[in-house]
Amino acid sequence: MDIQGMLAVAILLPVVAAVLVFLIRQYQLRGLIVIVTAVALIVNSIYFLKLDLPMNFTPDNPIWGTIITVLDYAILLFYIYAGLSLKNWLVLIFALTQIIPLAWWEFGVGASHALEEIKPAFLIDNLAVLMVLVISIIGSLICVYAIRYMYDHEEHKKLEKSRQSRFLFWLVLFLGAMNGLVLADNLMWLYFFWEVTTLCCFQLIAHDLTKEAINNGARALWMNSIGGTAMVAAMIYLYNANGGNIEYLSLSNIIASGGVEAFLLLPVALMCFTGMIKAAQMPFQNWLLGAMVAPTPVSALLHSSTMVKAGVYLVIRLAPAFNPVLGMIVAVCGAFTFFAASVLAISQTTGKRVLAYSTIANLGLIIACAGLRTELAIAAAMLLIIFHAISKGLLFMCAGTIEHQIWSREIEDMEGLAEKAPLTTFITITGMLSMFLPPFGMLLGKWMALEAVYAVPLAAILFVLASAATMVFWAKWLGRLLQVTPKLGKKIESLSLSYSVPLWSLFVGIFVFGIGIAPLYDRFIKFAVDNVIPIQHAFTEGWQIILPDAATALSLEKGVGLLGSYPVLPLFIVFAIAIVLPLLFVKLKPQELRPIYLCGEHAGDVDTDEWYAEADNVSKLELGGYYFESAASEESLNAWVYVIAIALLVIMFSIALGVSL
Amino acid sequence: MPVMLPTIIRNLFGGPATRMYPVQVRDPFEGARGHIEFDDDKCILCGNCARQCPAAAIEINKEKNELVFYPARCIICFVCAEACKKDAVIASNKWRTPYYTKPVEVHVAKAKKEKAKKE
Amino acid sequence: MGIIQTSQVKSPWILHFCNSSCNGCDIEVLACLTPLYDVERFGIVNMGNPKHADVMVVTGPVNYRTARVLKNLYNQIPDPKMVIAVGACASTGGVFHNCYNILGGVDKVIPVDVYVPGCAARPEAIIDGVVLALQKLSKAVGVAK
Amino acid sequence: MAPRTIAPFGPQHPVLPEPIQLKITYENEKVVDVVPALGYGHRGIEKACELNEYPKNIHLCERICGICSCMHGISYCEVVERLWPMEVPPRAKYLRTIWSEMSRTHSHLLWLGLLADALGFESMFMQFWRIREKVLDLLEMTCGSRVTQSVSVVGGVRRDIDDEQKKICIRTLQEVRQEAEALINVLATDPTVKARTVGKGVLTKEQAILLGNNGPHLRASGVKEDCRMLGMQAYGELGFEPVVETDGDCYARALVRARETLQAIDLQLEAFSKMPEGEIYVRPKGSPPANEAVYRCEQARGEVFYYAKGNGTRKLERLRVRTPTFANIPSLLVMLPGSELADVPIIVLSIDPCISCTER
Amino acid sequence: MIENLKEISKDTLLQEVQKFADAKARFVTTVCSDLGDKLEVTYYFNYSPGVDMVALRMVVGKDEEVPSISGIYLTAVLSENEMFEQFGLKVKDMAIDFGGLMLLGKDSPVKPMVKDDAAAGKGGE
Amino acid sequence: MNQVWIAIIAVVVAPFIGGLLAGIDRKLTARLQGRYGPPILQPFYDFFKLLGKSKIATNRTQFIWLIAYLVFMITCLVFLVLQQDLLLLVFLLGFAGISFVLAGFSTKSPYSHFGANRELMQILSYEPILLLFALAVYAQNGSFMISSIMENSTPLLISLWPVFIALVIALTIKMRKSPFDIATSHHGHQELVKGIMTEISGPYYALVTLTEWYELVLVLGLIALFWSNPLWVGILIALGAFILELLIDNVNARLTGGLMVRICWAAALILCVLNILYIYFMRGVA
Repeated sequence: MDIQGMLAVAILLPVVAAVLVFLIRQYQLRGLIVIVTAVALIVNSIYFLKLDLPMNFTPDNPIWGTIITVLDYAILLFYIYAGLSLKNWLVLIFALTQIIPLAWWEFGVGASHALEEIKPAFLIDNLAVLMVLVISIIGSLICVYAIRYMYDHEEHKKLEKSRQSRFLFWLVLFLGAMNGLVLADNLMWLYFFWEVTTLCCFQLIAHDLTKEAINNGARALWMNSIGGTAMVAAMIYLYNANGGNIEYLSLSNIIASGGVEAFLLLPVALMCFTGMIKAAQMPFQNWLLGAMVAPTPVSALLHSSTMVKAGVYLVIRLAPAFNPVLGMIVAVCGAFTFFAASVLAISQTTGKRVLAYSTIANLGLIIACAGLRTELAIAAAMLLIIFHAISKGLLFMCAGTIEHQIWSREIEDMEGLAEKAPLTTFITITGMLSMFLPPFGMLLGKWMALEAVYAVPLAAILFVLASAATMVFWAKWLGRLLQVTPKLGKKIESLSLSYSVPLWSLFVGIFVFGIGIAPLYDRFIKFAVDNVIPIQHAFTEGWQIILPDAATALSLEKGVGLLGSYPVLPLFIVFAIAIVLPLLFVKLKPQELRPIYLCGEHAGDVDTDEWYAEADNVSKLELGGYYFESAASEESLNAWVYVIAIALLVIMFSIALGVSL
Repeated sequence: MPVMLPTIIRNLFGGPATRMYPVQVRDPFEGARGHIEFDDDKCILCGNCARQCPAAAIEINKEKNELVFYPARCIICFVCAEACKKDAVIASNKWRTPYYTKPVEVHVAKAKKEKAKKE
Repeated sequence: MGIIQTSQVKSPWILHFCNSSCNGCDIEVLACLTPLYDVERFGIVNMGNPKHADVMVVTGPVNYRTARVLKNLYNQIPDPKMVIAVGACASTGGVFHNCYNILGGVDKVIPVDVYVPGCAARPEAIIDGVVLALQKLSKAVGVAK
Repeated sequence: MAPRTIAPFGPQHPVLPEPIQLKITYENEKVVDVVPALGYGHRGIEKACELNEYPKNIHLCERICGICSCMHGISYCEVVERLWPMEVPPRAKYLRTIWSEMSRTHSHLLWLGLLADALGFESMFMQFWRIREKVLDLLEMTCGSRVTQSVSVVGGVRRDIDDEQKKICIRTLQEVRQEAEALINVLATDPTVKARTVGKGVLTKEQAILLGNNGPHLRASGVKEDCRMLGMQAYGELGFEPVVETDGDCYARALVRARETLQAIDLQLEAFSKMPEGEIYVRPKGSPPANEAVYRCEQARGEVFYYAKGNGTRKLERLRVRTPTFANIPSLLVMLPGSELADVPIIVLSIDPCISCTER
Repeated sequence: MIENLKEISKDTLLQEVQKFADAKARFVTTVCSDLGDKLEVTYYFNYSPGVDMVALRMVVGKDEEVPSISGIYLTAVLSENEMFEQFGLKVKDMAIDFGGLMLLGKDSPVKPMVKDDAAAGKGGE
Repeated sequence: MNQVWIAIIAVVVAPFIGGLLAGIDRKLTARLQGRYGPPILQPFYDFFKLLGKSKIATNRTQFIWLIAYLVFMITCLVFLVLQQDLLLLVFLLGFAGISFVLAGFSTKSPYSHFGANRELMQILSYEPILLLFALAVYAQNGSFMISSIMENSTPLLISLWPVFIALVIALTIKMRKSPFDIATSHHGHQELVKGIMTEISGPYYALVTLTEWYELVLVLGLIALFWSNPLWVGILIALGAFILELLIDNVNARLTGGLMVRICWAAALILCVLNILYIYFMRGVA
C-alpha cells in the first residue's frame, strides 16, 4: 500500500465509518462496522512501521486545503452558536478570539493564498507513527469496548430514544482527527485537527445532556479554546514577525531551528501552552476532571490514552525548539502538576476522578521530561506515553466495567469487589499495580525520568514527593477492592466479549510491552527519540535497560561507567515468584478460616462482619477509606495550586517574551 | 529534649531490677496472707470458719465428721483463722502453688472424734 | 524434641482477658511484665490479640456477657493453646459465688489447663502457673510428634 | 460527609485491661460518635450484699475493685458504723487514713504507668511500675496482701503497724517520693508526652460539673472539690488541701494525679508522725438497726458513694454503691467525639476508668 | 439518718431537679430500694464546689412511670437504666435507652434486685 | 557465577543477622527499662514457634501479598549486595511496603484496616527520604549505582551528613520504634491492637517476622553505605545508628500519624534538599 492510501485509511476511513455508524441504527450491524474499522486501523497502523521513515506527504489536490479552511470556520461558527445557545459567554468569547484574528489574518492581511503553499502537509516520522500506533490500537479497542458499554449504559438509564449512534459517530470520528493531528506538519492543518478533537471532546462530554454534562462540556470547550487562541496567535506571529514568510508555519522548520532563532521562542511557548491546556496541566486541570461525567469510553479514549496525549505530543515535538531556560521552566511546570495532582488525588472519593488526577499527574511528568530535553528524558517520555496509554486505557475500561456491575463510581462502593467480581478486580488490580510499581513499564519510565531529572533540582524534589503521594492513592484504592470478609468459593463473573476482548488485550499488552521493552526500544522507540533529540547512547543491553553515565545532563569528571540499570527480566521473574506463583498455589482449607478480630464480640460464623454492640444489639461493621480531607482536599489546596501554577505560567511567558522581543 | 535519657542510661549500667524468680525466691513478709491449712487434730467441727467464709470454701459435713475445703475457692481473707477458737486453722505466709485440677481437701476432724469417743 | 517443639515452650505469647474480674488479678498479671518480675525472661509477651496468642490468661468469674466473648476469643487462638485461670474467681467463682449475674469459673465455658489460686494471685504464683502450663504444653507436643 | 468507619473498641482490647466496649464511629481517624456498651463486669454485688450477713460483705465490697479495694472496704465499714452510729478508736482512724493514702499512691502510680503505656512510652511505664512495687511491698508487709488489703472491719481495723514497720514505711515512702518526683518531672516536661496530651479531651469547669464528674477528673477542670475535705477518718487533723489544675485536658489530669501521688505520700508521713497510741478495734453491739446512712469517701479515682439501710437483722436491707467511674463515664461521650483514634486510649484512660467498680 | 432530705412527688421531680441544675449543683447518684409494694427513689445532688449534699426522695408504685432527668443531667442516664433493669422502674425518655440490657445480659435474671424475686446465688462451681 | 554466590550467601545469612539484631534489640531495650530481658535468641524461638502453630486465616489474598512482601524484600537485599541501582532498590522497597499494606487491606477487619492506612502514612513519610537519599548519592557520585559508592574512596557521610540524619528518622519508622511506631507495634499496648498484623497469625506471622529481619539488615546496609571504604567503619556506623534507635525508642512517647508525616516531610525537605542543593551549587561553582 502506498502512503496516500495509508493516510486515507488512518484519517478518512474513521470519518466514513463514523458517518455510517451514525446512519445505521441497528445494534449488531453498527457494532460490526466499528469492529471492522478498528481492525482496519490497527492493521494499517502496523503497516506504517514498514515505511521508510521519515517521509513527507502533501496531497496533490489543493482542494483539501480549501476543505480544511471551510471546515475550520464551520467549527468555529459552531462554537459561537454553542456559546450563544448555552449562554456560556466564555465559550463565545474564546470562539471569537479565534475566529476574528484568523479571519483578519487570512482575509484581512491576505495570507490565505500563501498559506496554501505550506509544505509538507504531513510529516510521517517515528514519533508520529508511535502516536498513530497508540491511537489506532488502543483507541480502536476502546471503540470496540464502547459498543457494548453504551448499550448497557442506555439500558440502565432506560432511555426511550437510543443515542448510541451519535455517540459512536463522535468516537470514531475522533480517531481520524487524532491520527491527522499527530501526522500533520502544516500548522494550519494541525490547528484544524486540533479543533476537531476539541469539538469531539465537547460533544462527547455533553453526550448525556444532563446539566452537569453540558456545563462540563462547555468548560472543556472554552478552556481548550484558550489553547486554540494561543495557537492562532502563535501562527500569526510566526507569519508576521518573519515578514510574511510561511517558512515557520511548518512544525519541522520550527524544530529544525533548534531554539537558536530568538523570535521563535514566543510562538513555541504559546504552542507549548496550547499543548499544556490540552494535557490539562495545572491550572487548567478542571476541564479534564469535569470531563469525567462522560460515559467511561470517552474518558478512556479522549481523556487518558489519546487526546490529552496530543498535548504532550506537541510539547515533545517542540522540545528541540526550547531554549534551556524555557526547557527548565516547562520541566518545573510539569513537575509541579505531577506533584499537585498526585497529592490532590489522595482526597478523591470517586474512582474516575482519581484516574483523572493520575492522568494529569502523569502527563505532567511527561511534559517535565520534555522540558528536560535530554536523550534520557525524552526516552522516558516516550515510554511513559506508551505505557500510560495501555495502563490507563485499561483502567478506565475497568472502571467502566465496574460501574456497570455495581452502578456506582464511588471508591467506597467498590468495597469487597474482589468477591463480587473477581475477574474484573483481578484485571483492575493488575492495571493499578502496573501504574506505579516495578517491574512494570510505567515505573520504568518514572525511574528513567528520575534518573534524568537531576539537572533541575526543583523538579527532582517535586518528583520525589509526587512519587510518594502516588503510592498512597493507588494503594488506598487497591485496598478498597481487596477488602472482603472471609469466604471461600467465589464465583467468577462472565463478561461480554465486547468488554473482555479489549480488557484482556491491554492486560496482555502490559506484560508483553513490559517484558519486551528493551528490544522494543532498540528496534523502534529509539528512532522516535531520535526525531526529537539526536541519540548518542544505547540504553539497552539484550533484554535489560542500562543507562551509561554520559547520558545525563550533568557531566561529571569521574567516569563511573554506569548511571543506572534496570534488569527487566529478573524483575519480572521476581514478580512471578512473588505474586503469580502464590496466586496459583496458595490454597486455604475451609477449616482454617476464622472470623475476623472484633475484640471478641463477633456475632456469627466465619464470614461475619457483625458484632454485638450496646444492649446486645447486632451492629454491622463499616469500614470507610481515608481521604485526608483536612490535609489534601481540593478546597484546602486549590488556592495554592492555582497561584503557583499561574505564577509558573507567567514566568514562562515573561521569559519567552523577554527573549523574543 | 530527651528528658528520660538519664534514667534509662542509669538503668542500663545499674543492672536490672529483676528478681530472678523462680531461681531466687524472696520469702514473703511475716504477716502476709499466703494460704490456710487445717490442723485435723484440733478441729472440733464447730463450723465457725464455714459460717464466716465469704467464699463458701469450707463445708462441714457433721455426719461424716468431715471438713471439706476447696482451695480453689479460697480468697485468703483469713477470717476463718480469726474465727477459729481452737487454732485449728493455720495461717501460713507461703502462697499456694498452681495446679492442673482443682483440689478438694477432706479433713477428718480428729478432735471431734476423740471428743465423741470420750462422751 | 525438634526445634519447633523447643521453641513452643520457650516462647509463650499471652492473651490476657479479664472477665468480670475485680482487677486485682489483672494488675498482678500486668505486674508480671514489669521490671521486678519481668516474665519476658521466659519469652512471655502480652499480645492482646487472640490470633497471636498461645496462652490465654483469664481472670475473674464468667458472667452472662463475657461468656460469649470468652468463647469467641478461645476459638480464635490457633492451636496448640493453653488456658490459665488466674485467681479464685476464675477457677470457681470465688467470693462471687452467690452473685446473680455470675455463671461461675472459666471452666464452665472453655477447658482450663492450669488453675492459679489466690485472691489476688501473687505474681510469683502466676509465673508458676505459666511454667506449669508450659510443662503440660511440652508434654502435649512431645506426645503429638 | 466523609466515609465512616464503625468499629468496636473492646471488650477485649490491649489498651483496655478491663472489658468495656465503645462502639466508635470514625471519619478517617477522627471520632465522631461513641456509644458505650457495659455489662461485661456486672456481677450483682449489691444484691449479694443483701443476702450475706453484714461482716462478710467487707470482703465482697473489697472485691468490687481490686485497685480501690482498700478504700471500698473502709467505706463499707464506715457506712455500716454510721447505722448505729458508732465511733472507732482514733488510732484505727489514723491507720485507715494511712492505708487509704497508701493505696492511693499505688493506684496513681499504676495509672501513671498505664498512661505512659497508652502513650507508647514503654520505658516510663516500666519505671512507674517499678516504683509501685515498693508501695505494694509496704502494703503486703502491713496488711498481709499486695492487692486486697482486708484490714478494715466494722468497728476498727484488724492489724496494727508496729514501730519496726513504721520505720520501714517512712524510709521506703521517702525513697518512693524521690523517685516518683524525678519520673513525674519527665512526664510533665517531655515534649512528646505533651504533644500527645495537651489540649486533648478538654472539659470546662461547667461541663465537668454538669456531667457529674468527680475526683481528679473534676479537679483537673478547676473545681476544688474533694471528699477528704469532709474530714472523715483522720483527714480533719491533717493539713490537707485539694490539688487543682485548671486546663481540663489530659495533661492537666495527669498532673493532678501526679501531684496527688506526692501529696498522698506526704499525708502518710504526716499521719505516721501524728498517730496516737491506743486501741484499734471496738466490737459493734448487736445488729445494724433499722436506719439509713450515706457515706462518701475520696478514692483514688474520685468520690465513692455508699448508702446502707439496715433492718435490725444481721443482714442489710439495701446497700448501694456509686463508684467514681460510674459518674465519670458519661463525660467520655463528650470528650471523645472530635478526637483522633490515637487519642482514644489516652482520653479513656484520663478518667481512670475502673469498669469493675462501675458495674459491680 | 439522711441529712437534707426533701420528700417530693414524681410530678414535681423535673422542676426540683431543674433548680439544682440552675444552681450548678452536681448530680451524685440515684438510689432505688424496694419497699415491698412500692419503690423508693432518692436523688442525691452536691453543691459544687463544696461538699454539701442534698437528697430528693419520692415513693412510686411499681408500675408507675417516672420522668427521666437525663435531659437535664446526661450523667443520670446510667443510674436510670440501672434502676430500670434492676427494679423494673419505668423511666420515660431516657437519653440513651439500653432497653434493660445495660448491665444484664440476655440470659441474666430479670429484675434481680426486687425483693420477692428470689435471685439468689446462681454462681459457684 | 561469583555474583550468584554472593546473592545466595546474603539471602541465607541476612535472617540470622536480622534475628540476632532483633534479639539484641529486645535484650537491650529490657536493660534500658531496668529489666533482665529475654535471651538473645528469643526472636528465633518466636519464629520457630510461629512456624509450628496451626494455620488460621480470614482471607487467601492476604497470604499472596505477604509472600510478595518477603520476595520483594529479599530482592532488595540482593540488589544491595550485588551493588545495583539504588533508585530502583528504593522503588522495589516501595513495592514491598505496598504489598504489606495490601495484605492489611485484604481483609475486612477494622484494626487491620486502620493499620494499613497508617502504614501508608508511614510510606508517605519515609519514601521521599529514601528517594532523596538516592538523589543525594547521585549528586555526590554522578551515578545511581551502589557499585559507584563502593568504588568511591571519600565516604558519603562527610558531605551527606544531613541526609544521614534524615535517614535515621526513616530508620525509626522502618524499625517501628517510638515515636513513629504507629502502624503496628512490636510490644506494648496500642490502640490498633496489632495494626496490619492483627489478622496475620501462625506461619504467616513468621513470614512477616522473617521479612522484618531482612528489612532491618537492608536498611542498616543502606546506612553502612555512608562509609563504604573501608566498609567495617560503615557497619559500625550502622550498628551505632541501630543502638541510637533503641535509645530514641525509650525516651519518646508515640506520636500521631499526622505529626509523623509533617516531621518527616520537613526533615526530608529541609535536610535532604539543602544538602542536595549545596552539592549542586558547589559543583556549579567548581
